[in-house]
Amino acid sequence: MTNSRLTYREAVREALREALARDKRVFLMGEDVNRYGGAYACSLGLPAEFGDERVRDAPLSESAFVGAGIGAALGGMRPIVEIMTINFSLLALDQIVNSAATLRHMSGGQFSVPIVIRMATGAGRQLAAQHSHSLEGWYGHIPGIRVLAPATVADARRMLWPALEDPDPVIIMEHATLYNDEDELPADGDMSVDITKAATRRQGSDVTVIAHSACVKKALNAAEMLVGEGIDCEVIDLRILRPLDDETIIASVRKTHRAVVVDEAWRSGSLAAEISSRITEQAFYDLDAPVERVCGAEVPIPYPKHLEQAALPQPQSIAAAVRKAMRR
Amino acid sequence: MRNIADDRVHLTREHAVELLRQMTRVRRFEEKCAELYTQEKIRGFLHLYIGEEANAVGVISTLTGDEAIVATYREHGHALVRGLPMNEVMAEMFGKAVGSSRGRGGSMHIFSAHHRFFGGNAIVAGGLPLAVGLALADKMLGIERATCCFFGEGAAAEGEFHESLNLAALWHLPVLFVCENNFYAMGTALARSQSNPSISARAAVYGIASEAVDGMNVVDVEAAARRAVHAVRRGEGPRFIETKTYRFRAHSMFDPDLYREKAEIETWKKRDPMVLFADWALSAALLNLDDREAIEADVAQEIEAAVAFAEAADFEPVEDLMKDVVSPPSEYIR
Amino acid sequence: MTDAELSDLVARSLYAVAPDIEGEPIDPNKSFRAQFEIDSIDFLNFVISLHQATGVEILERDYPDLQTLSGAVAFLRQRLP
Amino acid sequence: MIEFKMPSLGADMEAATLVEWFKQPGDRVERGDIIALVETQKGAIEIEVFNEGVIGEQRVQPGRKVPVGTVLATILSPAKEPPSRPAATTTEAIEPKAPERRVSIGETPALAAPPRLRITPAARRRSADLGISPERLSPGPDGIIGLEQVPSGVEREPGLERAPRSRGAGLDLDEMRKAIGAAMVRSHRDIPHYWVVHAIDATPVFEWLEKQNALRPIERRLLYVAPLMRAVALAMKQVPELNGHYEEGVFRPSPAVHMGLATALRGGGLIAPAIRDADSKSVDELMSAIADLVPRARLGRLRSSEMTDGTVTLSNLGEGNADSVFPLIYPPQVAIVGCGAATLRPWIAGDVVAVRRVVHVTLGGDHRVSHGRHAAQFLTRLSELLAHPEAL
Repeated sequence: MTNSRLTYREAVREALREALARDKRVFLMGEDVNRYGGAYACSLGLPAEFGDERVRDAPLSESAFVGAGIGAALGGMRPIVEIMTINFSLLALDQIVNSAATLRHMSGGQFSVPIVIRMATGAGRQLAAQHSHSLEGWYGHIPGIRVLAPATVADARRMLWPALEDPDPVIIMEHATLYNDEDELPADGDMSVDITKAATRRQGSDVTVIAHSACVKKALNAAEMLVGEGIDCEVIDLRILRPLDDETIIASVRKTHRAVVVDEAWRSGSLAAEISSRITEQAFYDLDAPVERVCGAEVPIPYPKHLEQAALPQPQSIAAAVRKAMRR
Repeated sequence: MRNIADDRVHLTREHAVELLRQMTRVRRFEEKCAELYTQEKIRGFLHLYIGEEANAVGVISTLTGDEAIVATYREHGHALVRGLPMNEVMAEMFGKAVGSSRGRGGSMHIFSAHHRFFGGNAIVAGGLPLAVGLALADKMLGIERATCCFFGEGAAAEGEFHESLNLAALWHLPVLFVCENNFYAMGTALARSQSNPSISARAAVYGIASEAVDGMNVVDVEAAARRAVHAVRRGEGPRFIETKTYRFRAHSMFDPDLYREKAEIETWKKRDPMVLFADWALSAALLNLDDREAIEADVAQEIEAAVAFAEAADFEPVEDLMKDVVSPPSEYIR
Repeated sequence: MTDAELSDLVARSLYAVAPDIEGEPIDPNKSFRAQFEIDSIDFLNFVISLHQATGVEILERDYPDLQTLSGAVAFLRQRLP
Repeated sequence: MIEFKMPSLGADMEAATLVEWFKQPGDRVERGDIIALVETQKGAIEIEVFNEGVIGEQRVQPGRKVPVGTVLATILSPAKEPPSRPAATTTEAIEPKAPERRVSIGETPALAAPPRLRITPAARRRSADLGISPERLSPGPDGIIGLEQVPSGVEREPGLERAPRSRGAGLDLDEMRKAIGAAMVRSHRDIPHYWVVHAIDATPVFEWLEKQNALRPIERRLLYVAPLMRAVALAMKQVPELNGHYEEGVFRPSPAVHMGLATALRGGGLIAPAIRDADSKSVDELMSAIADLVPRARLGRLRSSEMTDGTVTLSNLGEGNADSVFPLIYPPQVAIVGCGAATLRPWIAGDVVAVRRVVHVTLGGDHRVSHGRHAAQFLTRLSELLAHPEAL
């Protein structure tokens, strides 16, 4: 048994391949998933293996093909719908919020919608204000769906199958800057992952840094920067944006007494706001400093690199927030 | 001044030079952009219009300067033809503060209030409802002019396309819809995404007079646009033009173009709109070879100056990051 | 430390635990209890205050020596190096 | 909109003078915030709010005496009602009429909140666990008390109080005596008292204290009143008929023992602020609470809840020479424990006469609620508890 080195992109592709191979009901549908190979090349090569029916190009009709995915799930299929970017998912928001998330409840539990919707999210590639946003917090607001945010190659590889096993809609957020990340995975090791638990990526005793998606790496970088200053950060990768794993977060804060929440999205009404609020609700008397937040600047993402980077959380700004929490 | 009420194309020597000059500006500008992209001067997505120049040039030559244009993320050509200074467009590609959108938008989001150029929309079909609204405003304010909306055939799959056409027809609004059908919505061929490959037929079902033309022939495009825009201005409601065209380049810079046959691309390149028009105009003695050389020399100079201008310009300081999210209080409408 | 300084220190310690008498003159030979109704709680706080200001260890059996201003000054003079 | 009224801080309080506002129009207030200082017959008391919101209008200005129930200020719910502009001060003193007014939509400038101890929740909890009053901790260089500023090994650190804030008004001793007089008149008139006295050998307590204090650093030394209060609280738990409030013909026993401690004020006067949950506090915690409460009582810096929460009162004359005391119950309570001085007396121990430190403990009870048997139960239990102070 040897380890294989693969990129996040390849990990997503392998996960798709596994799903398509394991279950005949699974099919992939979305814009440019077939001939083009996927906007982020995640499905490159899959049409040759599984055919045009199961790797299905859809017209630029987000509302219709996401809705059709929901219908197909109701009808007994296990669709994986790819939306090119989270900004485009707004065109399908009606189907996701008003249908996928509500059908189970408003039918009194008669129907479930076992659909998986994948989309690329996030900034960092100078794609300006209509291709760069982090709206996953909005999805995290909606009851009736599960929202996953794989931050590592391993999670990108492992989260799809349990997502398909979930009888309810699951949205997988893939940060567009992660696709080229590389890591080693056991070639045929354990592929299971618990899609209800956050992951502690670094143990520490002084402050809990809570991040997700592309910000996990930045948080880990910040943690390394702070070692020299004698600050020992614990870094939690949320992984699941809905429902949030309060237990892991609160247990860590109880230990460290300090929390910094990192979120690429805008601060107001953000996931970071929710997490901060839960910490104060559940661990107020354990806190030795106000909960700090490092969020995206409240501006549509600008095109020039220096402004875009200035608008996003960075290891330096995370480190600064940690120092503040430490009252240094 | 051309008579804007005249449906015919008056191909004077002057006008022919102008058509070729505009197509050349767009073509050479974008070729330069591709180069600058590889040098990392331009970043983000860069969607080139090369091959499709006849559409913007043909249509926009029929519009008055105050008639609004709504375009897509493949809009450098439309901006230049509309009259946005090349310096500012190039500076925008660089993300510089003197760019037409202060550098905030980049390639996909070129805007100019002065030129009534409403961008620069990177959400497919996102511009159609805006154009309908601009036309609605004109109608309600009693201003007799057209609003011109460019989009690709990929947009015809979106709900917003259908909803907008219906609204424009229902309310009899002065919109000229121009569908630049280059046969590929990113990597998806028309036949793989449309049950009925005729886009203009869709407009017809909403009761909008529509016409399909050869988008590689600038004279045909201009003639069709002239007829349509005059009808719109006369208050006959919206019109729809489908131009059949082709992009010679891939969808964006980072596109291996796996979905098109090389032979297909070569076949279309034989119908290069610049070559087609120049050859025809030369043979009709509307132009001579010197004209063509002079145009190329002028354009090269303009581009060189634009690159120098963009290079020399400053980036906006980081302290200004939060600018222009909402209006400053002094601009509040009272 | 001179006796005047010690006297000042004792007075300040007393005022600190009973700010409502701050500034009132202290009869050096009359017990604090008799003068100011200093009770056991005030007195304990006063002793703690003296200890913290001077570092001098004070045992319970020393308490009787500290009941008056002059007694406290004498006690400190003896214990301070 | 909520009307914040002059609270009734005791059955005997009829009116009070507003001394100082701590919150201004536009300030946010939360349940439990101290909003103002009022001068009652019993001294200056900080009064707290029980709603959250934003201070709208202050209807009473400092210096004015108003009856209980007078609207002092309005509190607006934070989101819905922006505060109106402060209205002019009413001039009617005792019976202010709420002026007719419309709530106008406007904004009041946010005024700076009064200074408050800047301490983190974790530090506050740890200091409470250790029995350290946060006021005694020195903040870090940023002015904040965090976990780092709380000593981890020491259990209690009594010491110098921080310099108290100026009271804003002197104790009105005459008013206070009048109030005590009124309460005692009512107590004497309305409560059918009975008293039961029991002599208790407190020698073990003093011996235990001596040993304890010899081992303890000066800051952690105990006073006799601490184990005494602990024993009284535990004994009270055994006899619910003695612990609670009697109001409007109904007795409501209290599940917890909130122990009023009769505290003599310099220059005369008596006040009995309560230590909450005295039955669940250790001797050390009680010592810490007493050391905190008594100086504050003398400064008139009490929370209103401390004036009203007591369910039973302890009156300890331990420092004087009186043999015993027959105290009057503080209404609406139903019992009071009076302890005479602990003095050396001949004592029959087995079949020999020994010299012991003896205290006469009196239980005064309300006959409407309890009778002699209850008192005897209590005193017997108390005696047992004081025999084994190490077990307290």
